[in-house]
Amino acid sequence: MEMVEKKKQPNYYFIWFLLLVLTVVEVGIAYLSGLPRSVLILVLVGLAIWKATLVAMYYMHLRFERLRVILLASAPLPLAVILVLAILLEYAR
Amino acid sequence: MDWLPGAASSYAAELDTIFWVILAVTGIVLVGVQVTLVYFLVKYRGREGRRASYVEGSTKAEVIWTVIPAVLIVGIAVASQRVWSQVKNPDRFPADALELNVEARQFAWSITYPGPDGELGTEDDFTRYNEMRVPVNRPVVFNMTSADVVHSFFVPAFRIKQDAVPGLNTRAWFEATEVGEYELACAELCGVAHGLMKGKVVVLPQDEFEGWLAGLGE
Amino acid sequence: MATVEAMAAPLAHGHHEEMSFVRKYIFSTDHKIIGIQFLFASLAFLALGGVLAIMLRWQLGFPGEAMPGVGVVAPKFYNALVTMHGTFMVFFAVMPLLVGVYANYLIPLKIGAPDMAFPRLNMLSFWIFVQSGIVMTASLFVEGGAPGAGWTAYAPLSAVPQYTGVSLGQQLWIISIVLFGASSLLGSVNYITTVINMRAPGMTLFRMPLSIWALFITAIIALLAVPILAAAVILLFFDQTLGTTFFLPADGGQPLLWQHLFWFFGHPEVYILILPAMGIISDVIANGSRKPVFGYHSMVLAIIAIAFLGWITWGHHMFQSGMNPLLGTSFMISTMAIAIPSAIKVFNWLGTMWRGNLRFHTPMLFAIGFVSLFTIGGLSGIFMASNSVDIFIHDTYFIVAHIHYVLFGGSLMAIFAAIYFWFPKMFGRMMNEAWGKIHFALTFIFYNLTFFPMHILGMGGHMRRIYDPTQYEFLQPYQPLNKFITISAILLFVAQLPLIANFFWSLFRGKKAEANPWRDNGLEWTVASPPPHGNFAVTPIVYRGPYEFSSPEVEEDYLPQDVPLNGEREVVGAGVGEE
Amino acid sequence: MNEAITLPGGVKAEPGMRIYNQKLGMWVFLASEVMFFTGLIGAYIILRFGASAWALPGVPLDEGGTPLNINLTAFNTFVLICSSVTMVKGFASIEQGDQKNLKRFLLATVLLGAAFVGIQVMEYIELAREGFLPHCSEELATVVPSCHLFGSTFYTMTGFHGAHVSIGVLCMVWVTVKAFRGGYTKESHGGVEVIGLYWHFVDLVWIILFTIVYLI
Repeated sequence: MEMVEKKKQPNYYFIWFLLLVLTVVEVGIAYLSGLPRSVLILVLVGLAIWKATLVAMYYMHLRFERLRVILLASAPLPLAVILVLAILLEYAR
Repeated sequence: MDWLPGAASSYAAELDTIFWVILAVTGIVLVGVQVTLVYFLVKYRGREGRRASYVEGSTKAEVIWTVIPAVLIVGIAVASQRVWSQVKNPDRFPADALELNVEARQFAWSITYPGPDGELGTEDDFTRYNEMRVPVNRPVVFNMTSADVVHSFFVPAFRIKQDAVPGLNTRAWFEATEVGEYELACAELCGVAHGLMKGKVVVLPQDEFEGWLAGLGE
Repeated sequence: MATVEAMAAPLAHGHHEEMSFVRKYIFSTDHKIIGIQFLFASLAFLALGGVLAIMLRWQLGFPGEAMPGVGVVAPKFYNALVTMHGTFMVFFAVMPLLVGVYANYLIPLKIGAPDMAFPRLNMLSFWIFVQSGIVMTASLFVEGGAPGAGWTAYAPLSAVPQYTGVSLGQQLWIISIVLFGASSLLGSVNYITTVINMRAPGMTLFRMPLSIWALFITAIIALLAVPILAAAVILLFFDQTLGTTFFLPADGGQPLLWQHLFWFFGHPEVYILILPAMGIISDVIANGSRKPVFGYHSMVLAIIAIAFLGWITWGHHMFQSGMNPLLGTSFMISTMAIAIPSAIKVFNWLGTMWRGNLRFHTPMLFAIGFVSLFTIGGLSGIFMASNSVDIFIHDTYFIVAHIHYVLFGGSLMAIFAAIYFWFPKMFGRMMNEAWGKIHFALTFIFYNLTFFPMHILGMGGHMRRIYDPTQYEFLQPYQPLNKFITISAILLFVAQLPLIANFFWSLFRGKKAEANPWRDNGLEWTVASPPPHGNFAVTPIVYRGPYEFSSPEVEEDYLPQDVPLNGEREVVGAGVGEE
Repeated sequence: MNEAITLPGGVKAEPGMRIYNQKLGMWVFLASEVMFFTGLIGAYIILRFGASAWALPGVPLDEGGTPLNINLTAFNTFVLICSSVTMVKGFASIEQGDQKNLKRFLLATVLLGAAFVGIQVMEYIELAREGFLPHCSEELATVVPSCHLFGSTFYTMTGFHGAHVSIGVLCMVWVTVKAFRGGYTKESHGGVEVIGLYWHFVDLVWIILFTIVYLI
């Protein structure tokens, strides 16, 4: 298969290490009571999305797939955002 | 028999107007489509030796019948929005309204009146079941909730419908414009006796209502 | 039929050994057999749903009078009828009839594939569907009665057994829906993979028939919408059994959360039920008009637009729920926007018939019926989309009329058209045309007599799902109309007997069908009726779109997709998909 | 491998996604799984926003702190991340035709996955002993804010995730057995890649869950 040839071998252990560091940072931040709640939530969610993206991009090889596979994989995400945001608007009154 | 029930609230007429406008617009489109359909069926019915025209489409025609519905839709939406925000937006509720509390439960409506002092949440509040008494020509705002399942407060003559949701305080208002008795129904399936969960709204002349309120509903 | 043998590699299908009856017809992995299995199963559920409808209509037309053979319908049983009629029709009749039957049967045949991408998952999908149907049917007979919270199962009514007096029934309903979701998921994965990966050479996306486009987009919607329903009913199940309070106001639960989750699934579900019908109708109308579909590309774009908009309109089911009024405005706008692609489709169907050479075979009659009735259903939707008019007509018979014009006048008409159209391909015999036309005429007449007056009831403020309309003074004048509707509904039910008789008679006695009885262009008509296992002896090569009727290039008024014209022979290589 | 096909009129035959059916099917399935977890996680987010107070990490239990054992679960997260790297290393090995390393890495993945489930079960038992259940004990409910809602959303989300991991482990055992029988080669190892996609997806979901359920 041509894709196999095209694919560079990412350094999987480095990604693993990065994930561990990010996890430690997350737990550390969660215990830090100094930050305001909103900042804390923003930072933690940001870190989680970063980690999730690393897994999807490297371990699931999305970075090395064609655009249409990436589109297929990310198709449900806007729907998830629409659902949650619209319902949250209900409580924003 | 009228098509729509007799209108007896301040915004009923405007809501009905939108209904009739939409009916006119969609009616014209409907008749147009059905007549065209029947005309085509007759005119282009299959005959031996005839051949259909090889036409794959027409961008011009398609643009036309995309734009026309779009314009009609925008018009309808703008017209609808006015009444919607008037009826449903709590920020635009009338100011000098009579406030009532309504609690729905399987299978009854309980209506709490402010009593002679005109204030809810005070000692002289009193509660009546399945009969809402309101003054004519004065807005009535009611805070609604439910003790069990979702119910829906529906007075056809007033064109008002608002769900009563347990754990939520939903607000609605109407202003009755004619003295009389109107039926109140539950419009949301709420259990075995849903179809029997009915009450009435009695619209009284203002002085009569004041007297009734002052007399603690006696 | 000309095939390009030299250029196509023979398919690697060695299933020529004799299979036992069980392997061949019961636990078959052949998409055609599975489609036929879905057909029989969901037609049975359609009949059951119809019987339930007649019973509830009886109570509305003749409140409190004993129905012959059934007796007086009690209020609790009435709610069960309302609930189960909706559930069976939506989940076990219309959806499987369109998606289970025709996605299964048509996708591989119409794109030139030997079978589905995952034949065994396909078989599993059917048998999970059967289990789901059995569980749902069982809920009718268990202690405590059948679920009575409506097919929308609004919490908290559905979440607390005391509120309806039903516990086991409601739980079985939930289990059945979860099974149904699993079946639908397996189907969707199969359809999407097959359409993307297994098209024959030359079958580009924009050469796919509109039926396949619609079924493909529908599979995507189902793939993404049904899991939301599964998640929601699982939470509901925990509320029912474990004492959690997801949807109960006690301890901080949110009753409206159920409505949001349900309709986030439920509105796309509406398009699952209508888009395949639109696609099938496009195929049939082009065939019956002997003309290319008018504006093929905009038809495809309209399907995609409807599918996309379907995700952002769910709130119009909740206008009166006490939602944020600003959300009400945005949901009105997105809902209204759907009218535009729907209008494009209707006008394009008319455009297809314009200057055609119409052949009124039974499928075409049902397709014309679809255009006529769907127009009414689509236009009546604008009343509900208008958030202010909806204040009055929400939860009235106006909605009931609308949904039946779309789901019966729309989807079911398309299903009837599809049954007549592909029956010869499925079973190798023609259905009787005369009886087909009688079936159409009776259905069309009694359909309108049943459902059109419901608009009038709705305008009068007649609430839906009420047990006894005569309890309300303002509804008493409408009682003769209610009686009229009930009688029409019974006649509409009886009008389906010609279909049943015709179906079974034709199955055994019908005229033998040739390969291409309707003189159509699709790949399924290039093989024998019924097609052999593995479908195509050689992989077909596709040279053009599916709607080349009355093309000036050939003498006949149709031009199959796989027939090369002069100069169309420079094809290099063959085979696709399975790399 | 097929050449691209040019048909008359210059239209190229579309060769599909150019990934094999099983892999495409898995991606399509995962899209559906995203929506399933959206339903569960979305319900949690909305219920939590609607709740008046919620148990927070980094605060003592009697001051409204979380009853969850964050350190233990952080370790469990570590275990799952490790299982992801062994999985992907296994896949990388068989891409090079290295069956020996494939077996080693797959075995490690199975063990780590099983360890994750085991630790989660231990966590459940411990929490249940403290009275933290889908419907909290009376005692705990007086300390932990929105305890019932927290309990029910917690067990639903982590429970369904745990079920996914368990199914993953079972499938992984099957793949591992096949690997030990020499069933995968440099040319044909689709099974490893497809199960790998599922496994990483489950890991990905856990990354999200760990953050929003335990840490926020």
